[in-house]
Amino acid sequence: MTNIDKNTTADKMTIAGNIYEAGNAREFKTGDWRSIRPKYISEKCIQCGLCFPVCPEDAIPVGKDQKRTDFNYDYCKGCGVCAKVCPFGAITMQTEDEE
Amino acid sequence: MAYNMKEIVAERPSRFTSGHRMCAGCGAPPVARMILRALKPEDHAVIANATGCMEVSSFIYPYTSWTDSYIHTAFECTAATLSGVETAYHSMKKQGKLPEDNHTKFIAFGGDGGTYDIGIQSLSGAMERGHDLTYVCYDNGAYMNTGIQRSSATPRFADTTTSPAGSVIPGKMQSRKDLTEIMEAHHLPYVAQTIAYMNFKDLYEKAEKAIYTEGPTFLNVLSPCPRGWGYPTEDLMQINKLAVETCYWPLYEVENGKYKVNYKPAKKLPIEEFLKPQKRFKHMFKPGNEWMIKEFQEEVDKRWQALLDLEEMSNKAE
Amino acid sequence: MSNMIEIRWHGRGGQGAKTASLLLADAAFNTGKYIQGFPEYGPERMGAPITAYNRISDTQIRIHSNIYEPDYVVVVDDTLLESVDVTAGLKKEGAIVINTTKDGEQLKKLLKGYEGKVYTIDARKVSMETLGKYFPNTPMLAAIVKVSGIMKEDEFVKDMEGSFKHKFAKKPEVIDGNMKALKMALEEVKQVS
Amino acid sequence: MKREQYTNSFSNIERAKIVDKNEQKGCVPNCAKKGEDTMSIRERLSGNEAAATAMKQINPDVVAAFPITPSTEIPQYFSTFVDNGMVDTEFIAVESEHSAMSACIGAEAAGARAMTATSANGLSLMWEMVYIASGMRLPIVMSLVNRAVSGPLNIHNDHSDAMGVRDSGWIMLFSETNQEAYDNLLMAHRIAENEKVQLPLMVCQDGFITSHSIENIELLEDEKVKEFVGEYHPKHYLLNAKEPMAMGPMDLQAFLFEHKYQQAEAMKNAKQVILDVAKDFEKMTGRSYGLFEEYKLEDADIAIVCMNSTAGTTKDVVDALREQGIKAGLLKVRVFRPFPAEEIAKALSHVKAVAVLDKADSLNGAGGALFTDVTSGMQTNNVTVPTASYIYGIGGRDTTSKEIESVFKDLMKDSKKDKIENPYRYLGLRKE
Repeated sequence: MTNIDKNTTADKMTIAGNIYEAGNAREFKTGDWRSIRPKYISEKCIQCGLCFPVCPEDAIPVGKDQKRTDFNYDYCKGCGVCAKVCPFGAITMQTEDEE
Repeated sequence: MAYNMKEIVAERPSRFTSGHRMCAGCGAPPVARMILRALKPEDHAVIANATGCMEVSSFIYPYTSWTDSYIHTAFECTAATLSGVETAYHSMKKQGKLPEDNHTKFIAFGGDGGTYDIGIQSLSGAMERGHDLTYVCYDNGAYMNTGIQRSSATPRFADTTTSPAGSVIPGKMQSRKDLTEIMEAHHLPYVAQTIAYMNFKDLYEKAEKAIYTEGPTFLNVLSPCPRGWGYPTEDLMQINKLAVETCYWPLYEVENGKYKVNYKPAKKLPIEEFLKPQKRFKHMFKPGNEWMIKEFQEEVDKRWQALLDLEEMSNKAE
Repeated sequence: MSNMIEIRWHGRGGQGAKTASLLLADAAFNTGKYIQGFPEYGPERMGAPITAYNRISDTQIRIHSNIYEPDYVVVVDDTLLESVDVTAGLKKEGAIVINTTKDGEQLKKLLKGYEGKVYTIDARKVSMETLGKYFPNTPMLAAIVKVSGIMKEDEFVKDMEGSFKHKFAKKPEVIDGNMKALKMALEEVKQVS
Repeated sequence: MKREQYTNSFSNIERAKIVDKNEQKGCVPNCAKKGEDTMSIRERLSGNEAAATAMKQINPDVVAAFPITPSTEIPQYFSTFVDNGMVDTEFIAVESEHSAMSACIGAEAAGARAMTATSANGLSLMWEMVYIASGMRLPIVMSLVNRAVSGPLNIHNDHSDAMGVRDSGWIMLFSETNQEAYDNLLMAHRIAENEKVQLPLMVCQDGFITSHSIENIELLEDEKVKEFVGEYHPKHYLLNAKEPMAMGPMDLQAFLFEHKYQQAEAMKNAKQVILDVAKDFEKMTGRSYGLFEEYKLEDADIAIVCMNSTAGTTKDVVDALREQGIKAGLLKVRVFRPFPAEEIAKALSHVKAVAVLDKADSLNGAGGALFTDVTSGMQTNNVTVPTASYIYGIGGRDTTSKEIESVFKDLMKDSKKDKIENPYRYLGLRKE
């Protein structure tokens, strides 16, 4: 867990802005950038995989079984690329408040 | 490993994590992620990154999206910086200062600004010196980080903030620099041009070849920018497709001088198909500007034919 | 620095005046002296007049400026006498050594009435007879050592034999010629006024 | 950027000499003769040879450099060492100085020891990366052979290149002689790599005046140097596969200020570390170094403050004046960054007039950079001594004993007044 923030004093900060926990950006959630969200309709999904690699945010979890699950809304920015590449209507874009 | 997209995504966790701050729908992260998936899971990598969109949004202190070692120094010297890292690796390996089992690969990422323009001297120098590294240019056709100024990778007639489509000068008047050919002129063991298309197969396979070919290798990857090009974010993959199907961005590779065009559209689409969805080319479709589309098409045809000729010649030669 | 000797070399780019000043520094160094050897820098090209300097002392040399009032001047190429004021600042209790076949009278005119001692040596003759080629360095080096007395002749000869043996390790044939040149020059150098 | 390349002094001969001597003896030039104290080796080398020899004995992992007069000989000699297998170093013949510093940054960040050498416009081209090297806290060591920065083009010595990077966060050591250039380089890594410091360091010497002048020098044996310099084991480095790390972030308003403060602290720490390392060095060599050298300053009425080779000439003049009963003295600055403001002020507090000699003009209409640092140091430490700034030796203009003497003569007049007149002066300039 990165313990550096706006209140960290100079003596507690890593020098030169080095970071020794590679990949710690996972702690930085970008989900709140979203104005519209993808909805995953698993019944329609045939696990073709077309959407797996296109997500800029890596917000489509894919298990060892090579099957995807619902979106990781902590990071999804709602770009809609995934919905557009799905030929089966298994992903629809809707406003944040829609159910 | 033979490319099976689902298997690779499932087996090889992303080495470019969530939590970066690129624009929604940016074309670069899927490219970077798939290129890094071409690394053997057991291999360590040092990534060097030129100042640009990707750098300022993937490592904002104290958060980094890179799970491998990463260094950013400046805009124009990414190749030189990485050449120093690579040389240190060989020197320390030679002297037994690194563990035997330390296998490190070296990959640079730069935008077209940091690669085609301000960084070309450093790139040319590092490539000529023969360092064992892979340089990846993610080409989004302008200086997007500073707000869409024209670069030498910007296509002709494009409307940018330093080549605005005006009443006298209708956008950028010069054609795109062909960096892939400039890199090939360095006689590198492997040079390729690719894009995220058709399940990323072409991208992945070229990345794997580039990373695991000894010596300096170069990948030029077209990486659309919804903001700079002016298309709806969700159309990313469609734009990629059109870039290839119109032969605006041919997929090809050069291995030790031998050209291979990896994809030849059965029916080459007219360039309008690629230009139309993008606001930066909007003015080309105004009545009276038909000549612009015509000339753009001629340029695309000329370069496509030249590429086919090179393929034929380079393979005949023996 | 009363015991310090200052020497100025005049030659043409490519003739090895710089090299000669280095060799002199080396020889003096090897006999235990403190030395400085430095050329005056510029975009020297073949044939252009060049100047090089030596300081030789029994105590540490701290001064870092050019030499304006040398004790000795060495002229490696007498065609310079017309174009360069070779005796500028030269102490009259000092001396000038010139590679030339000219006699005292001819030199008097060229040296604009320099009152100090003038020595000459035909380095070309020495060089041709001993080495079969024109290398003025070795003869001029021997000449200035003899004239300035900065070190004993036998010490000098012994030391040079050592450095030639090292320098020409790969072509021993020339060691002999150079030693001959050295000894011959020590004989040949003569005072003309 | 086009650079004139001049024939370098003796370079071919000396280079050959260094090489075969080393082939013969397997160590530094002219390695210990019989009956000679094996502790140190009596040699004669140019300043560039001395720097190259130090680099050979340090045996860094990577050297990246681009030729530029008058430092060109250093990469020449060094690549000879590399190509003859006399060092473990990998040499990168980069295509520019900008890439030289970039490659050094990459190598040092990777976990290696990296060194380079340059001059004048080469340093100017590097400038961006010079700041990045210190900002990234990488203890790179550079040999800077001082030369005038264009334009107009001039290949000769002054300090405008060094003065141009005086606020770049590098430790800056100046060297009067080839010996000091050599000694400073041998001490460099122990200072730069110290955990309390972690800053890059440059060792300056005067182009041509010392870099191309063959002079006596005492060298150390390879083994002694190896032992003294020690091995480099950075805590964090890119090539550590067990701890991947990221360097060179986008560092925004909330953080850059603190990171710069860390640099400032490191620079302050460097002062004591420099003295500690000098103590160890003296134990080994008998040669003592401080933040600056005081020559007959203790009881001096008038004093000159200067850096690099001019200090030697000044020492001769001081001795000559002392013989005439004039109490002249010298303060030679060795450590210019960190700047020993308090110590210098204290050392000068008793004199009646001071002249600070700057081999570069700040062109600020008020005096040279060293002058500004010295006088502000005196002011903040409540030392009031009439002090004048002398700009001298620009573009290789030779500085003679007579001229140094004239400065002392000026000071004798100045010392009689309570306020110094026209404190911004030129030495050796032609004007009506």
